[in-house]
Amino acid sequence: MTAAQLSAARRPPDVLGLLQVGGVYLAIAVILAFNLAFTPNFATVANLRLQLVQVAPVAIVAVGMALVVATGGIDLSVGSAMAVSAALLPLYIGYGAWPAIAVALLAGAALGAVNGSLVAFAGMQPIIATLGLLVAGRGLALVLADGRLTELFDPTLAGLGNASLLGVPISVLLFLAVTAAAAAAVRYAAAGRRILAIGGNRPAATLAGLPVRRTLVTVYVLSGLLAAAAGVLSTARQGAADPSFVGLLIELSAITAVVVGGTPLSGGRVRILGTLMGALLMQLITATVIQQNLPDSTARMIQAGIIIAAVYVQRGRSRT
Amino acid sequence: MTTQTATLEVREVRKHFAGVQALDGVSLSLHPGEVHALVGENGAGKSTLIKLITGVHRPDGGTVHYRGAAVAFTGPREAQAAGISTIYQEVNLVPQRSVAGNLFLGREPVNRFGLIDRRRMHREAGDILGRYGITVDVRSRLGELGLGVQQMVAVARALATDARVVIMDEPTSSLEPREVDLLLGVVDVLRRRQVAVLYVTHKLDEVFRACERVTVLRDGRLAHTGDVAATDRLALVATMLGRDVDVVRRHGVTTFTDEHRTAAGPAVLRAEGLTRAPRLRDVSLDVHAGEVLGLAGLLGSGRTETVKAVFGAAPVDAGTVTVGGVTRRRWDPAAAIRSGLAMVPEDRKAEGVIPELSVRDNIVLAALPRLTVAGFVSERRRARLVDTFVERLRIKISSPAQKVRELSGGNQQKVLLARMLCLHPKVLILDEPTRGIDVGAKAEIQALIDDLAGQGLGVVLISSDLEEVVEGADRVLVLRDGAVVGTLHGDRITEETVMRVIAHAEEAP
Amino acid sequence: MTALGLRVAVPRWRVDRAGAPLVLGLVVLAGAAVFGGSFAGGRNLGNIALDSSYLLLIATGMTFVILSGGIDLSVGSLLALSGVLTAYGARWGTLSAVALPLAVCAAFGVVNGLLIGRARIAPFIVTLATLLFARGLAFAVADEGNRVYIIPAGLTLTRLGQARWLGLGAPVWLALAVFAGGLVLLNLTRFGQATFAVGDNQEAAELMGLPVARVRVLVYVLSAVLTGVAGVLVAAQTQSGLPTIGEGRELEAIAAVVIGGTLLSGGAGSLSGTLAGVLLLKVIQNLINQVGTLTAYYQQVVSGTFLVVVVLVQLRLSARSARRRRS
Amino acid sequence: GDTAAPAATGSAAQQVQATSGATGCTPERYNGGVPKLDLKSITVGFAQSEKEANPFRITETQSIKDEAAKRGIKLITTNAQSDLNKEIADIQGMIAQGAKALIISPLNSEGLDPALKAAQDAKVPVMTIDRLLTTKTACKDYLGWIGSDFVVQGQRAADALIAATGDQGQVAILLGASGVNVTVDRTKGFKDQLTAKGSKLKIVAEQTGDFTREKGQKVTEQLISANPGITAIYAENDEMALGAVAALKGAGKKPGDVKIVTIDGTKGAVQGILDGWIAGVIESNPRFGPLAFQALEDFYSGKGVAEKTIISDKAYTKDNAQAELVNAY
Ligand SMILES: Nc1ncnc2c1ncn2[C@@H]1O[C@H](COP(=O)(O)OP(=O)(O)OP(=O)(O)O)[C@@H](O)[C@H]1O
Ligand SMILES: Nc1ncnc2c1ncn2[C@@H]1O[C@H](COP(=O)(O)OP(=O)(O)OP(=O)(O)O)[C@@H](O)[C@H]1O
Ligand SMILES: [Mg+2]
Ligand SMILES: [Mg+2]
Repeated sequence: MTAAQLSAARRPPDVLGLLQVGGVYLAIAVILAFNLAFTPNFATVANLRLQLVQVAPVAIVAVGMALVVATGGIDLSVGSAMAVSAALLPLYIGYGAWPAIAVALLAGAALGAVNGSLVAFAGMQPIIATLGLLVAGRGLALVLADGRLTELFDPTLAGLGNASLLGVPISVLLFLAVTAAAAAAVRYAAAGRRILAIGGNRPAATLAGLPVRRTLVTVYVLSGLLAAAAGVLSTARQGAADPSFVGLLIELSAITAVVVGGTPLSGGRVRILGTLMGALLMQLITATVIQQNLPDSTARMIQAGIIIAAVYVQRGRSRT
Repeated sequence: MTTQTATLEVREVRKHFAGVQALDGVSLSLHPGEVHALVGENGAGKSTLIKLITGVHRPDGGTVHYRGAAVAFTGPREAQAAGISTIYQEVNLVPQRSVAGNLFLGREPVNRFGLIDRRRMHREAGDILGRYGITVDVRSRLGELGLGVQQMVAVARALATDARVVIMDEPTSSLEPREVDLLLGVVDVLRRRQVAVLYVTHKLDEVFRACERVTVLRDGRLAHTGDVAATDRLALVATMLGRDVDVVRRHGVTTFTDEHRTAAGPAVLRAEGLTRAPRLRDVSLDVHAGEVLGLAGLLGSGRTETVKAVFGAAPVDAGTVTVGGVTRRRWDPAAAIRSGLAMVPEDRKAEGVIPELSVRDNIVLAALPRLTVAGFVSERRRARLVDTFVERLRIKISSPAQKVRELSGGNQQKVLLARMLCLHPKVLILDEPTRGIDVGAKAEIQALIDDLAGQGLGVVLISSDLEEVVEGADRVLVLRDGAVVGTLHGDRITEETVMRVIAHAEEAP
Repeated sequence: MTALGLRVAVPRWRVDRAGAPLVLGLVVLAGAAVFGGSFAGGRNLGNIALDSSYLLLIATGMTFVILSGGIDLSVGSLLALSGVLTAYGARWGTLSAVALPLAVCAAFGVVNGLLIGRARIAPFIVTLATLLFARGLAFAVADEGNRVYIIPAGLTLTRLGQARWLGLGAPVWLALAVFAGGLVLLNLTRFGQATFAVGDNQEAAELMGLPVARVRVLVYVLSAVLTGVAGVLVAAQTQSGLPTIGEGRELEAIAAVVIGGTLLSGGAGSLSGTLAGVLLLKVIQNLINQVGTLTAYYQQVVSGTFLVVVVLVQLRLSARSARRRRS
Repeated sequence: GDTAAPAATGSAAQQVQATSGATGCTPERYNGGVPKLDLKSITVGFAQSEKEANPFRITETQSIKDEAAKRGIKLITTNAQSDLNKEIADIQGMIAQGAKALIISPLNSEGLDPALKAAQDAKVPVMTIDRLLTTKTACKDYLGWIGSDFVVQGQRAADALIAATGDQGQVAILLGASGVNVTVDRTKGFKDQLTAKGSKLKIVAEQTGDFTREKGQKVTEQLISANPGITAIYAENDEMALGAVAALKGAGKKPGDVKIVTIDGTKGAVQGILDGWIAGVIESNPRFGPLAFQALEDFYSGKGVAEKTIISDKAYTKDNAQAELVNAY
């Protein structure tokens, strides 16, 4: 927090102010408008549905990440948690889809618990603690799966990946539910206050008697759990568990979504809905790039431009 | 005096923050060789005025003139380069650098290759601090030292440059009488060197001791400017508070009751043999219900260290803490709070407020478990609690949803007090509770302490304002170098005896 | 993140210069004991040194960035871009082969720095964008990877890249020289002190009148240029510029810096720690490679776990020595 | 020349289609002379380049291991996980560990110079498989090379797609990982062949699927959403093709609606032919073990090794898929 920021942060609500809050919304609007004008077959229900289905894993991971970031931490191991959960599914699918999913989710939570303990009890910097699991977790997944992709033909799992409820894909319902739950928790629950207090001023939170360590562990467990859920979803949709590639580099997408959505990495503040929008924005950019058939190099450069533009507009709010 | 050209002049400045008109057409002029006091209640706009002058904030209207020309500094750097040296409110230094590093940051002595001459830097730093009676190792990390030393470093830093204008925003809020004397001595030197000094303080004594002129701000407006000599102390307070002189006279400004209670109730808090090498040496204390225990001592004498140990916020090598007859096994603040202790820390910025959270959330933070139904915070109960304390402590906010970082320093302090009070503790530890708090609020807080003690609460009070300890405490424990060197009871509690015990421990009764 | 005075419940991310080198010493000893000559042999140590030199260059710049309270994710991509541009520029001789990538990298550093220091966008996001952009540009220059530019064998640059002196390759010496320069810059100049201050407490640094924005721009330029140098060396070594290299290098560099005891939140740390961190990472990698029987997957499990264990041990050691120092 | 294949396993092994360049590389000639050793008594190192995540790499590594075991040769292996620096370090590490001969599967045609240099210094011969070190000299920087001709694979894929579509419709290309010469060659061969044949197939999109199933699926989903007119897909490996199949299924297409031609020859893809989703698969045979060790044996025995050995790859079609399924990997 800088002095200049002190002056910039609070202005009387005006158009500019609204725009600052919603840089990500503006960016989404612009990119939608562009696609409506220039991308053939964009304005179809099927296409909308596709984008939502594709964004589901990232969105779920990003919500967990947002909570971690709110405590002033970061979780680089989410991709590996996805891989571990994917690797476990084929091993336990023999006991039925639900037990297998339960095992996968548990494993994600366990990885989160390791992260959380390293951060909360051993006092390790989050980026290093989770970097360790980023490497080791992926290795573990590959060991479990013997490095191979395994196809899965379980109907329950397939349903999870592709079926709909009342016309809305289950994966979409899932990430909407996760987002809503997280938003409610942050806004109304005591846990949400604790998370923000710890991220805002950890010594102060400790002195106020908050259960700092327990809260930190819980948050990392949640992040691991959500990542595992995303791993299950990805696997279900693909019809195959692919521990070497599932969730690769998703930590960067998730963190981008969080930051683009208006949450500063310094902790103490969080925007759950903004995070969801950030994920959606990144998805729309990817979709545009592919549907416009841009070459790989151009695509990356355009992505870079849009990210900066979206964050620049709302920079008064999201600097670290 | 006003006929002489002003070094610095502020004309009709205005500044608006969300929901608050922090400054509304304030003018002020500073002349060479003049020490100008700036006073007012918490949130009156003093710090904002300073920040407008040095370019931290941009004014909404009005102008700043410096040495005859209109200026608009883009930041503290420019102001400093132009010869305006400022000590901002709250210690604004870099805690992980050394003391010497902080003193010289940005103007380190260099050798002929343009490289920093560390040896010279350390030597000069030692010399400079020595002049202020500070004998710390200049290579130690600033953050490891007490707040008082840090404040002195900030002062020394600001005065180490050749400035035409020196602005000090509550420089003495965490200083001991000894350091205050030193500082006022330096101010005198500045005056003789024809430097213009703007001096913000809540300690009216200092206004009358050191300043020629005084400007009073109230709710962002200029309430009074005039020569100190022609100003009556009560009238000054009345102007600040916006109340009638008579009302103020009738109620007085210090609100501690005069008589000292004798410990009647049972000991609610008993700490024994607290030891933490090398800072705490076998400190024992007990607090009875309805008693105010004062801790006195010089900077770094270990008062903060003691109460932190009691509260479980600092590790100890040995010692026990018993609250309400139960010896605490876990050594962390959460357990301490559960056992009935509460503590308001001395460093509100680093250890107190959660800047990004609202006033509301900051107040109820520690009380959350009691406001929670099935994991969700009960909106109704929270609102009631917050309203009660905002009113009781007269916290000046635009709404309970306002972020704490937007509050003035004094109001932040009240928020912290409210946070601990709403826990209904058995023992309340207050480490510098009135630091940076205006006279009105100070009186309120003192009355509150009295009131709470009257209701059977045990209070541990630390204050660098010796008068406050003397008047407020029923019993005073004097610390030196991390050990108890004396206890004073009843009538023996006077500023003089306390000072004597500090100076010559052996004379303690 | 100021933690004035509070001595408990602050995360134990204190800096200690003794931790990382101590652990490094232990690991090297263990390696020598278990693997003997194949680890401690001159050739293997030379390889470790060479392998470390690129990382040391990048991590030196990264240390400045992290100390200033920032982070630079773009270094991996810049490494590739620099390599591609080196090879591209080599057609006009050594001078252009070196000047072109360094100039472009410096430009990237300036953009990073301005967006972070002046426009005040979060460093993570800015450098993430440059990560994408630089990689895209590298691919664009290499015609989507369809063209691989080769550095002619006779070029001075190639000879430089492969020269040896006292048994160590030129990159090693260059990296050491840069590192020494970094030590001076960080510890003995006002810029270095300002870097610490900005990362420690930016608000205070501003109020103390430091040129905060300028410092922040400069650290990113430094990081980008040093990465550029590493890219030139890699290209000179491999005689070609590949747009695909360097992925994940940023995390490796950050890990090295943090293992070296520098706080990710800025303000405290040391370059010597970074050197220890770099060597530690590379020695571990090398040791794991020595265990020929580990499959690649187990290698990952082991190296991830090792990373965590090393940092844990280091934390313990530094906590203890900090305690001892104080009493 | 082709030797008759004895059994199912035999027909799966690599067959030499042609050799080219100088022949007869022996220890005396290799880079100014290296020690002549007994292959049975030395340690051989194998450097794998990419994760053993897809069937191609799994089979490649397994084939090397099996052959070493069969010949009773001590083998150490590494995997660079697609990281060039790691591959260099891997190779250097194996030399340090005492490997006296190396088989490497280069991650890229360029960039391994430090590793090759280390091998030269240690007088360790390096046999390369799969990807060719284009700018290096055989029998000097490396011993020789065994592999497929990726450009030809692309050409054969084009032929197969022309046949499957009746030479009309819109094609989407799922490119391999960017900046890898396999991608470049397979794309070049495919496009050149379309031009050469004067094909009427129209390429409407080319997007990278990074050789993975997940990206193959996601990209295909986006492409068919934007271009419902796509009737053919050329996938540069089987994994992406299988991802594309998943995408088509998800979009409610029927087998055969979109013709897919792919390269590799994995079981999954050949099964895809049987299921009607895939129109044709061009094989890229990863079973390098026998030929690679044969090359080392020829080297040390003085028989000599050829500069380039190009293997013959099969093609799987509807007609032979059922019979050849056992040979797919
Ligand atoms: N950055 C800001 N954003 C919003 N409001 C602010 C900000 N800074 C100050 N204010 C408001 O402006 C008013 C004046 O604050 P200021 O800090 O100048 O008071 P002060 O006179 O220095 O008080 P104190 O004696 O407590 O330090 C207060 O109501 C405060 O809440
Ligand atoms: N004048 C000084 N000389 C040397 N060291 C000092 C001085 N003042 C404070 N310190 C150091 O700062 C630390 C602060 O101690 P502590 O906070 O417990 O004391 P305190 O009595 O509360 O003083 P403060 O008013 O500074 O908070 C001490 O351990 C001491 O080492
Ligand atoms: Mg103030
Ligand atoms: Mg104190």
